[in-house]
Amino acid sequence: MPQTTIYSAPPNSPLVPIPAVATHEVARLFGGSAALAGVSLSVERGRLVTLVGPNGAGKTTLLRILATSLRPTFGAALVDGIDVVARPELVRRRVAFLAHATGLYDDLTATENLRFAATMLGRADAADAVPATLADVGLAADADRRVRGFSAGMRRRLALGRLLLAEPSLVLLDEPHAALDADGMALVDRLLERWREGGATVMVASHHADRIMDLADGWARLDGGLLVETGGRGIGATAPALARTAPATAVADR
Amino acid sequence: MTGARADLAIAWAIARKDALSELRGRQAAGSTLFFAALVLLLFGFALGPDSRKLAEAAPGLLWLAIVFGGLLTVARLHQVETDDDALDQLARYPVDRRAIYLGKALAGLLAMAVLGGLLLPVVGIMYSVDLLAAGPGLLLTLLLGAIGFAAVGTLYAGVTVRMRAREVMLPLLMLPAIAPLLLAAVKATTAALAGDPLGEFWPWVQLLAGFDVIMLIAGGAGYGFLLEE
Amino acid sequence: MKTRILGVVALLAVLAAAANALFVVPADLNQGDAQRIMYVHVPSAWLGYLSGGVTALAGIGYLWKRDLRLDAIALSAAEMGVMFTAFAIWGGMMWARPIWGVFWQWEDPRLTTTALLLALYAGYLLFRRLTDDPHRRAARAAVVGLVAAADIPIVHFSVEWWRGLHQGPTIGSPDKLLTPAAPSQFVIALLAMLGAFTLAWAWLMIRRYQLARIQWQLEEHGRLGRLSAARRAATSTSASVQASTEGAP
Amino acid sequence: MTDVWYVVAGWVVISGGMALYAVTLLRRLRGTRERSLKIRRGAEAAASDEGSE
Repeated sequence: MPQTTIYSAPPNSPLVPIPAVATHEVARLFGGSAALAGVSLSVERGRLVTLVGPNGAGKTTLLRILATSLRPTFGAALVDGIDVVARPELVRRRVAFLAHATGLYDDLTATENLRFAATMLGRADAADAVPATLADVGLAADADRRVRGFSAGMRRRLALGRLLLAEPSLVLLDEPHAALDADGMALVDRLLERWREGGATVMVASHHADRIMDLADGWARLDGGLLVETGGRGIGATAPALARTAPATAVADR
Repeated sequence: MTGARADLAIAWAIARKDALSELRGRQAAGSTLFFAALVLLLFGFALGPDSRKLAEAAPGLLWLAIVFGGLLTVARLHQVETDDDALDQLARYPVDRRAIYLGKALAGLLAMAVLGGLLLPVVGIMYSVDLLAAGPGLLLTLLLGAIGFAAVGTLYAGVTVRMRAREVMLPLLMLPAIAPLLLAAVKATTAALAGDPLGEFWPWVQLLAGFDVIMLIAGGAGYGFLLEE
Repeated sequence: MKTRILGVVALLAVLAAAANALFVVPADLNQGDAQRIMYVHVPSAWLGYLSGGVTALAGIGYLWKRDLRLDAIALSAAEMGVMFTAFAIWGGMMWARPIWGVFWQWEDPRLTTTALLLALYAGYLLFRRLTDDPHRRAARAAVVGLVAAADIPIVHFSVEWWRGLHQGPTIGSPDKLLTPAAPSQFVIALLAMLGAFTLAWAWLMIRRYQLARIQWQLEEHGRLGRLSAARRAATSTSASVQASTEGAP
Repeated sequence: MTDVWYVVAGWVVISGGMALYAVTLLRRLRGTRERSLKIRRGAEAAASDEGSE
């Protein structure tokens, strides 16, 4: 049923000039403050990259824009060359996003939550896929319990399971380690490996930089809503223009 | 491939999930019903003990109680989605926005139909109205009214869901918009209860159906824009 | 400048048409002087409905083109709509009292429809005030305006039927009661008022739109200012790749 | 004869209301334009300062 063809050409192929993620001066304001103040970066296909930086650096905002959950106030963002504002429906087929909030329904059981997600993702094989996924994320024993009684870590595991039901070419993870125990963190690492082997591009925003760094190809540091530093392979800044933001000329018409 | 069938399956999945949540979180649904019944009781006090007058006013009171209860119902159905930012997640699924709207509206319709169905006997008993005589016509009116209310309510609940002061804004936007629905439903109910002596029942039912169709189209076209942030 | 000319013309037109309607045209044989309210009531009602239509169309246009200028048109028209429907209701009440003996006649479909139109567009304006982000506000307002516009014909139908499907109207509608002493003069005076009010409406629309646009530019200026402030704050505190290129053209 | 007073009330409120709205609108427009122009002059001044440095 999924209409997507997963594009998994080797990351270094010269035939793949379109980056998995490209943003141009993308910015988002919330009321009086700029959560993201203009970031231009590009991520190569098939790479696993991390976004690091303190709280309020703009990591979550950037991921939410790429996931089509937030419109940028200024600038543009492309996923696989597709504009997230102009054609969000095409972007959604390619992206899987683990948000900070788990987006689960409290009064449904773990199985019901995943089966709902499977239907929404167009999986015809939900009956087999859901129990397998629950086992994958270590929730097989809690399959028929309502999510209301779950701990924060269990909710996160379930949200990770929902992510596994999708077949994305770009995976966006916002603090995947939050609320997880050592076992859960190891699960995240396993999943990261799995996506990488499947050829998907992965962007992870994380405080646990040390934990991710060994796995990641490259990294970018955000601070105060700006891209301040990139390193490693697969991710880079694309526009240095920072001094260009002159105030808008206010026009008085007749 | 089978786009329409897939969309219907999605809409059904959304409605089913909402219905399950409603059934399991019974307190909220139950208090809405209690509230609507209370409204009916207070109307009785407001209009005085004259039972003939009450029986005459019964269709109008029934529909006002449905409207008040329905306002709470459609707001609650969207509240389920905001508890854990599920609406955000719902909007990210690669599905047609119209299917999401249809699903939420279907859930609203189910809840409204149950509310109306349970209020009917209350009205029958409290205002001594003979419901059985008017059976099928009454049920048809109830169904069409519930569809229209769910169509508008789902859209406006989506408009106000992440807003400041949404408790005020939802009724404020919605009550004028459903005025024709209220009018037609009350008229059809009155006609059905009286055995339709003037042949007025069908025109009003047609008007209700027209309202339902127009609002479903407007809702399907508009709902997708509400999921943006 | 052109707008100023339009304003002067509109003002003169309203004054001339008003003088004609109040002092030149003879009173109605049936209704007497009370009928003169029609000269302001009818144009107000027309402009109320016109504004509603413009709000809905501009909203749909916004959803299609994503151009905030269309949203500014929708906002301006909605404000006009609230004002003119309020005028229409006031005029209707002032007419109904001497003729029907009551301020409010529930059975008159026009009065009731107009009241609902007022409620719908007042809600629309209130709703806009409570949302900040310009595009989110524009999109949601457009949906509200669309539903309101879809509602109006149904409201009109339902209230029309409400009077009774099979009896004729118990109380005549305004035009049936009219028996002008000088029919052609009456029609010309009404058309003149309609034209003059429409000119005034157009002028108000343009001015309101200009205000909305300048306000939007100020908002946008504030947004860009906050953005630059955030950039300055971030670059001054951290030695960065991008900071080293600051000053590049 | 009291009819006339209803006519007067109708006309005065409608034409007066329209005039009041127009005047308020023009005043708001002038105020907003001045704010906008001030910002523009400020920006131009800042730009020419930078140029002279």
